[in-house]
Amino acid sequence: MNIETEELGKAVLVKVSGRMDAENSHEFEQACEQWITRGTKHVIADLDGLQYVSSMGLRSFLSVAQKLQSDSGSLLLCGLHGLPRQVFELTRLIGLFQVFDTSQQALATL
Amino acid sequence: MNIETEELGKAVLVKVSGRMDAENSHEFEQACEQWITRGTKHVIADLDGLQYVSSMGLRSFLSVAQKLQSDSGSLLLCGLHGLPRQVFELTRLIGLFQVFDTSQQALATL
Amino acid sequence: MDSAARRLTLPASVESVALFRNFVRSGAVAAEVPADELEKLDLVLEEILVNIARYAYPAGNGAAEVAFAPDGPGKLYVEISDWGNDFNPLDVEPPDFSRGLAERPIGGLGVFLVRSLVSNIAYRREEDRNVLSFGFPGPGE
Amino acid sequence: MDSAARRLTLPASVESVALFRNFVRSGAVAAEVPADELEKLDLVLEEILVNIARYAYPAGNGAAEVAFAPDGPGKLYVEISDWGNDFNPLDVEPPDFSRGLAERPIGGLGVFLVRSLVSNIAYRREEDRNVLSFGFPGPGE
Ligand SMILES: Nc1ncnc2c1ncn2[C@@H]1O[C@H](COP(=O)(O)OP(=O)(O)O)[C@@H](O)[C@H]1O
Ligand SMILES: Nc1ncnc2c1ncn2[C@@H]1O[C@H](COP(=O)(O)OP(=O)(O)O)[C@@H](O)[C@H]1O
Repeated sequence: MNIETEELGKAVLVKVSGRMDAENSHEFEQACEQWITRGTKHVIADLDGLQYVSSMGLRSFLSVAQKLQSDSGSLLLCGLHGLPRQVFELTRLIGLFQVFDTSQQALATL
Repeated sequence: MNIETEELGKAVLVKVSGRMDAENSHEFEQACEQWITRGTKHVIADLDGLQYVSSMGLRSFLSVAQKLQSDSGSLLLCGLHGLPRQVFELTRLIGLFQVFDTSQQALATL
Repeated sequence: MDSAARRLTLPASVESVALFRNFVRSGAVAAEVPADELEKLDLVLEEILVNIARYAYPAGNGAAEVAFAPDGPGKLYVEISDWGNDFNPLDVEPPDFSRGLAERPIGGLGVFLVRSLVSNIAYRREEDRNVLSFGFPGPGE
Repeated sequence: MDSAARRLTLPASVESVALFRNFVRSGAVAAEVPADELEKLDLVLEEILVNIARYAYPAGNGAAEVAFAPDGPGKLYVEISDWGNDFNPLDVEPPDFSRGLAERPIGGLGVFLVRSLVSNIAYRREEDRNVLSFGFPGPGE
């Protein structure tokens, strides 16, 4: 898994690519938490490069989203496709997140 | 395993390199048998590049040597070192073959 | 399973998951499981094996075992065993989809994902061993 | 063997030998067996596993299993099993070194090589299984 982050004004963009599994999903959580402690309200996770996510990865998305929401913020998803989209659909997590095609579309709603 | 052959007048030089194991030692036997059926009396096996030989390889050396000897020929070895030498020593096959440092030395005895 | 089965036993740890995945993947390729199903198979194995690593052995070290055999064209039969706590994953309740984000429990999705992606899943207790068996790919969505 | 053991079961065939070798090699590297001993370990595994493939199952298909565990610094404990004919390789007579080239039998060197390269080799029959165990590296030449 590779993680790149970028400040976009109202939100932080976190690009996640590769495979997110039991061995590395805590890295995504840690990256987001660093921004949250610095006051970031909204995180846009760009999952266009994400090939694979297991339930340990879903835990991380849920946990980050709950933390942001409890401080009136949000986790927005974009670029979700392939197996990761299927996993979000099967577990009905897809209905709990705002999901966009692109990060621009996500940013425009803030 | 890789096998290269070369005619040297009184003998055929067969250079064997890599790993000679249960899956490929028949290739050495076949290569030698082709020369034997064409009338070759002496084969010099250059084992300088040989890293590994198992008992299936030893079977092939014995079988080729016996065929050559039964027609007044011989199998001469050179370049034997490392694990293959240890294997020839442990099994005392070393005493059944003429063993030389180089193919020139082997050829000079014919 | 018959004598065509392959079987690998390793310590029940998250670090072993990748070795198990490679092992079964080689069998799936040999059985001509469609290439675009292989990541789903990885997912199923990860979910089950991570659970064994996390929950089966409260005292720490124990083993997990994965066995597989071809099961008709493009199909694999898989059995995953551990020697830990008596546990039938088919007894786990499905997630409560009615809850909103704030109330949604963080866990409880792994077994559900496995059940969604395989066919003929079955559990049996065999002496001191939990054995979970299934066919792959699943019935399709 | 304790729960730190790794175990791989594959069809008893010459094609499986390379997979078994890689499996044990990874354990030997982890156990810090000296690098210059690894090819000797390959040789021991090949000799035993090729014999199982050739002789243990006259009817054809059967399985072989290799298990290992670390056994002190730089050492590995290995067990190799099959479910074929009842056979104790330690009963095999050593080769007759007195014969010349023409009379020397073509075979009969594999078991002898194994015994020369390992330590504490032991055989046991366990129900329907032949189990050969040994330590590696051997005592040194
Ligand atoms: N092998 C196992 N042994 C004992 N308990 C288990 C095992 N696998 C799962 N469980 C229990 O079942 C629950 C649901 O598992 P799962 O759906 O994978 O979600 P998660 O592990 O994320 O909570 C776990 O929280 C755990 O209590
Ligand atoms: N696993 C086995 N089951 C039955 N017989 C065996 C087995 N392994 C070896 N043997 C017998 O022992 C003999 C000696 O084996 P070995 O020393 O490896 O030499 P080779 O296989 O080259 O003859 C074999 O010829 C075979 O008759």
